Amino acid sequence: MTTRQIDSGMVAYQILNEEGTLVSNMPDLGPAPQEMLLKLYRAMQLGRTFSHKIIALQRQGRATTFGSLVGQEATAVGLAAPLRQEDWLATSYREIASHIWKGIPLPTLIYGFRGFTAAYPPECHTLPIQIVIGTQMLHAVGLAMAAKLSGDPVVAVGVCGDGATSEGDFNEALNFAGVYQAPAVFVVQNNGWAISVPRKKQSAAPSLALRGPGFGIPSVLVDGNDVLAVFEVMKQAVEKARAGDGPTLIETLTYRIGAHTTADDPRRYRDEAEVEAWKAKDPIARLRRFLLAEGMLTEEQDRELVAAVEEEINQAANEALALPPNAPDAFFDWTAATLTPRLQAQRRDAQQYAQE
Amino acid sequence: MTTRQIDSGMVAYQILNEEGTLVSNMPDLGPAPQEMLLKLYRAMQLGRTFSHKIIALQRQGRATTFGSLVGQEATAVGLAAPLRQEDWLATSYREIASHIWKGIPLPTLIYGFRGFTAAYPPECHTLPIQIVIGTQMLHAVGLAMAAKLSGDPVVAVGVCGDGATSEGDFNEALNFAGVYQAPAVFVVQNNGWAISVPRKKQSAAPSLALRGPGFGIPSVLVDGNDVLAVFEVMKQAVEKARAGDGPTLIETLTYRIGAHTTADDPRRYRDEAEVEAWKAKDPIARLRRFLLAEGMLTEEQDRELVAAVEEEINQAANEALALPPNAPDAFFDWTAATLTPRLQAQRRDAQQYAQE
Amino acid sequence: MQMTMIEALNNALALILERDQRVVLLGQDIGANGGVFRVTERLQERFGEQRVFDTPLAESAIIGSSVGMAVYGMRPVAEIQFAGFLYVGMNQLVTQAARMRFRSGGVFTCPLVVRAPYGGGVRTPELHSDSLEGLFLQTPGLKVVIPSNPYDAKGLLVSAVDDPDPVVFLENIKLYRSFRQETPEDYYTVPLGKANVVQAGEDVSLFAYGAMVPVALDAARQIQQETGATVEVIDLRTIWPLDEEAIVSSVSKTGRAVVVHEAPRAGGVGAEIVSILNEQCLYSLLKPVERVTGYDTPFPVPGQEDYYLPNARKVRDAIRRVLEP
Amino acid sequence: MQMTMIEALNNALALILERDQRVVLLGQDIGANGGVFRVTERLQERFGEQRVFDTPLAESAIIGSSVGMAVYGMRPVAEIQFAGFLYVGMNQLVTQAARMRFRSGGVFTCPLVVRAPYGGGVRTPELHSDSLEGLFLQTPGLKVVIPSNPYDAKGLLVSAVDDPDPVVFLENIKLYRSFRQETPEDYYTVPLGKANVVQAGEDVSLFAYGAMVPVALDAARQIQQETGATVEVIDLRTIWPLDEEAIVSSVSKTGRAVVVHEAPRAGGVGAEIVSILNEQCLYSLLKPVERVTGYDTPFPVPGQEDYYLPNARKVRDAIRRVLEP
Amino acid sequence: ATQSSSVSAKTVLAAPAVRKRAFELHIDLAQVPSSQPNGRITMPDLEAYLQR
Ligand SMILES: Cc1ncc(C[n+]2csc(CCOP(=O)(O)OP(=O)(O)O)c2C)c(N)n1
Ligand SMILES: Cc1ncc(C[n+]2csc(CCOP(=O)(O)OP(=O)(O)O)c2C)c(N)n1
Ligand SMILES: [Mg+2]
Ligand SMILES: [Mg+2]
Ligand SMILES: [Mg+2]
Repeated sequence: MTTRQIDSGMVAYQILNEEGTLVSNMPDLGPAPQEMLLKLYRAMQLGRTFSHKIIALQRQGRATTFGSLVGQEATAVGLAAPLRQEDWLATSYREIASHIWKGIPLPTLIYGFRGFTAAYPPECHTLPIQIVIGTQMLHAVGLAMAAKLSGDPVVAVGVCGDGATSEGDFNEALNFAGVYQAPAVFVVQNNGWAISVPRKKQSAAPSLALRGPGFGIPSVLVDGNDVLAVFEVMKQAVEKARAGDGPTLIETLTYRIGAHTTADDPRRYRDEAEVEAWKAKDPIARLRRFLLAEGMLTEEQDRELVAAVEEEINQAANEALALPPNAPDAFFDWTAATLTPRLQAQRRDAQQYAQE
Repeated sequence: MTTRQIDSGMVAYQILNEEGTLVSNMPDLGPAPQEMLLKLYRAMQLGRTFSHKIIALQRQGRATTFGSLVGQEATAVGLAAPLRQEDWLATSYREIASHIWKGIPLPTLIYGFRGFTAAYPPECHTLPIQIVIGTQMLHAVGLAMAAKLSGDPVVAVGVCGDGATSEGDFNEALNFAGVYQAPAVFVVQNNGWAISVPRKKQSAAPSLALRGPGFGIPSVLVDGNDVLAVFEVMKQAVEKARAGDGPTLIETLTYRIGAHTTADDPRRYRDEAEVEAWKAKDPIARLRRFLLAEGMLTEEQDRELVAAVEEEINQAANEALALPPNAPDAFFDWTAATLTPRLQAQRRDAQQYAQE
Repeated sequence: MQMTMIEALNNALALILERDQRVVLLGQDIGANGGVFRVTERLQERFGEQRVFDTPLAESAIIGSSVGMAVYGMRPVAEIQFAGFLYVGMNQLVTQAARMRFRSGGVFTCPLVVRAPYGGGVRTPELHSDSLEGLFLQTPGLKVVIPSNPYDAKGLLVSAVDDPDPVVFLENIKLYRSFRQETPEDYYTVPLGKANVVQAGEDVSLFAYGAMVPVALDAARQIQQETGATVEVIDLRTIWPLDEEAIVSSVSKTGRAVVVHEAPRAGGVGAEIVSILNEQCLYSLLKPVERVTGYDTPFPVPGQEDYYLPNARKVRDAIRRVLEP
Repeated sequence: MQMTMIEALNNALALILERDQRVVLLGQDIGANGGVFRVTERLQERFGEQRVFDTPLAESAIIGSSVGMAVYGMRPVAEIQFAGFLYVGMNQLVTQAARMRFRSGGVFTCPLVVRAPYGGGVRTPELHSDSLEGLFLQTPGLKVVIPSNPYDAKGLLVSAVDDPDPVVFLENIKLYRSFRQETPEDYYTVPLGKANVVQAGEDVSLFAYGAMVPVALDAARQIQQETGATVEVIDLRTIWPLDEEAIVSSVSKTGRAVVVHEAPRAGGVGAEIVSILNEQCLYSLLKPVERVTGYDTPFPVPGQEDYYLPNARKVRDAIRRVLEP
Repeated sequence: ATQSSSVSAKTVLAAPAVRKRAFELHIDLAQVPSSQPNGRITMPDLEAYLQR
């Protein structure tokens, strides 16, 4: 497969169908394909369990607002898996599974959702999750431009949701990347909804991948619940970018099974039937079926894996919950490299009231 | 012709070719086609003469910065001619010929270029020229949405340059119009340059009209130096919008023969040969040839027409130059409907210093 | 009827939609979802999708298209989901909405209301708590309104929609449901540009708005208990234009003043109030005016916001300092 | 060498490009065209299109991509063609560039310089003259620098590029070519955050920056001639953070102060200076501090700007009022 | 005001309201004893001086 311009029929590219049957060639998964398949599977399980855990913590008042990851694990994992450590990742809040793959420690991530500032290891080349919808796409472009200007074989990936495509910044990002032929890959996680706004009310375009050609950028529409298809399309786009052949736009068709965030009640605006229909396309179940059918995983091993993943998340949560909060005045240090006398005085004021 | 999706060969739609020969069917110019042709011709001459006049005034220190209209008269006139008075027009600074057609009095326009605030007759439904590139496209969308919501058979037209298509607002405007199926028509005057940045460095897209499909908006590429083609394409788009069939994006291929503005020196960045090549495609010469060949205009009549146009512009300029400046404190009145005591005091201060 | 601020705002919007056919409501998730805080709850159901509609996720387009609608003759009331995202639409707000009258020489106007929730203390993600009102002092042509209670919220919103010029209407998230107040269901207005003396006092003037009004009242109570001094608490209600008369007349009497706001200190509303006092009643001042505000840092993450925000203790201490001879 | 401010800035950029391979220049028309004011004249020719390049017409993208480049380790110097268009990129500037260090807990930084011309008196179209510096007092994380002369312009720009955090560098159009000044061709810096006492004096402190510095000096000269009073003229140079020590120490001595800026009055730099004086040397103040500023209206069209801008007469009259007993 | 009184006024620390009161009462603030560590004249200081 070469990265393909989306066709007018707009059939999403698929490798593993809803039943877990291969419908295209298996992608090149490197020297140890089976291990890689299990790694992808485990990463998806990790993402889902992480999501459940934070939502549980949130209900207990021990975590802040959190957006469910459930249903979108194939996209989040599939987009991260083909990246090298030195490749950059700039995402929104719904790609925690990508951050996990990229190496951000679980306790760091959980600490962030406790409502603290979490310092990512800089060598993971992953920007903090972005709240201002769409803005990170321009950061990805800048990172990619810098890599190209520096002659580094480094790619930058920008990830956003379907709603983000309506923002000026998303479109400006495509245009800049096209003009500079920046080694950037843009992934739109089209999960059907932007809070309560359905995809079809977000844009009159039949596909968001259609945005690419208007900026001279090749585009691909891919089944976002098929981790192999996302992996393959992403790998090709990343290799293309790394080879100096410019940016790609990828739309992944997936679905937000959960609420938008812990603050949201989707029953107000969407039909349960739609959710049920999408549950049948579950990305994890799909790969599990394949692995079981191929004999790469037994039911027994699967149970063990799920238990191990839960254990890992619980342990990470305990670790994160045991971490001390940010110092009360820490935010002063992050405002500027050096503090003016005025900010020093304000910091003393904050310290004093924090002690009382 | 139905408004056509641009094809991949991207041949601009043309009716009157560079030699002034009809290459497609003559559009429906209404009950008096010959008069309409002459009216279009005269309007283009008026635009060009207006441009020359303001640049001359600017050189004499009697006008402020001005962007040449020369070479783009077919687009500016062709886009305005199919509009009704109640249709709205939101343009940048390079569409003065459109404003003239829409009924803004010449002295009002010239007064504006003296550096004063010029009040357009409100019934002309024409917004003041826009300086912040791209922003007016969203105003056109809002006007169109309002027309639709009000059930009025009114269309709103947004016009911008090729450079403007890189701004977030341009793209957000297309998206909004698509979503609401607003009765809007977007015209991109692609004059090859955004100050010193050539079109090909503005976007990697082979055509800016390609932007449309990414927002679900049908698009047309038209020869912007062919007033008949622009008229025809525009007429269809306006009728389609008025009929409730949604927005259209039109890219007009034209060329900025003059400097960007009176403050610009294009010799720094562009080749004279390119300018010469485009002069051969001059929109006014083209229609003149046709009119002469068809016997609708004699050389004699043409000279008279040009002289009359010059006379009209000179008289308007004299009138505009004789108008009193805005009152020194007029800008206070335009800040808010009612002035607070603070603004009243500031206004007295301004008045006092203006008198000294 | 006893209403929360959410209910009062919802009631006001329903009333406005009913009274004035030119009014339309637009914004992200304001339709079926009723807005992320439910301010527009059931309004789409009741008034239809022509009057109350969801928009794509684009703040510049929400404000920019509202400018067009306002020029056409409608009265758009646009919701920006959180005030922090006003930055995304800042250009349309400041150079377009605020200047339509100006740029057209008075020919076109822009009677637009931009509503947005803001304010700290509710453990929201970044940019959800930022206070932007101070910014708008430097952007002429806009009015800025911040109510502190349900009654005012309704009356001020009605006035904002009736205003012939653009109004930024900021709603403090913490106040949304924190208490109920008797609020008439019928039409009434609270005038823009007029501050409200919430509590009269003789010894010190305390200026606040939004969620800082209850904080100010709390501090004032403590001071009175502890020192017997009486504090005049003034709810600014309209941030721009400020009610200079109310500000100056109070301090002319008390000679002492404290200003409280959540926004950063530098160049904020507090700075302008200090400047007004400097210009109009400096000779009444017995002590430096105190500013109890957010620090000059970005608004921090949930786990740190309590260390950032003004609170009754900080205000009380400031009043005490101001009350010293 | 005698240089105009344009030449000094061009010289600074060439020096910076030469010294630091991480530096890139980007912006609209800065390449072959050398920038609409020629600040980047010949730099693309000399340093190549990898170091100095034109961008598409998109301010948000210019700033947003610069954020990415800065995080990567480059030192982008982005030109916004006129400061008024910063509104278009305001979100990337305020919520992203200014907060990269903050959001990442200090892991990533954003050493970015955003240059933009601004200022009135040159008969430009709308939004070309607007002064936005006052806005940035309410947007923590940014430094704001405004030079008043070629020597400072060069030294401050070098410092801005060396700074580890984002700096907004505003260049007054009227000063661009209005005079030449001896300016070394070699490397030197003028520190950020330090005001400059342009002229010492005993009777009144006069604060200004950018094109208001010559206006202030003119007024100071008139005052001295007419009354014999000596005026201490202080060029702020860095608008944020303000050099509070310099401000306070001058007024502690003179007891009288006037602040001048082109930006609107409300919540502007003048307001913050008044507030600093209120807080730190109210007991030295003999008269209300005067603010001579743009009015609280949008910047008007060319034909009216003379009625809007501060000038030496207005400043002189303010000084006179302040000098009264 | 005479040159000397304005010079002394400048060296004295006092709130603007205190200065105004002193001005109205023709009192040279330099003569008023201060209760404050930095020598600032407060309103009570001024009143005490009047009662002397
Ligand atoms: C600029 C901006 N506007 C509004 C919001 C509020 N908001 C948070 S998430 C969201 C919907 C995002 O939808 P989408 O891009 O599809 O991402 P998803 O949540 O579906 O992953 C909105 C409107 C925001 N965070 N930023
Ligand atoms: C938002 C914004 N950025 C920059 C400018 C400065 N500027 C004025 S005209 C122009 C080029 C516009 O090019 P284009 O859109 O192609 O229109 P044209 O001048 O060719 O008609 C630029 C960059 C501006 N006016 N507004
Ligand atoms: Mg979505
Ligand atoms: Mg934008
Ligand atoms: Mg152009």
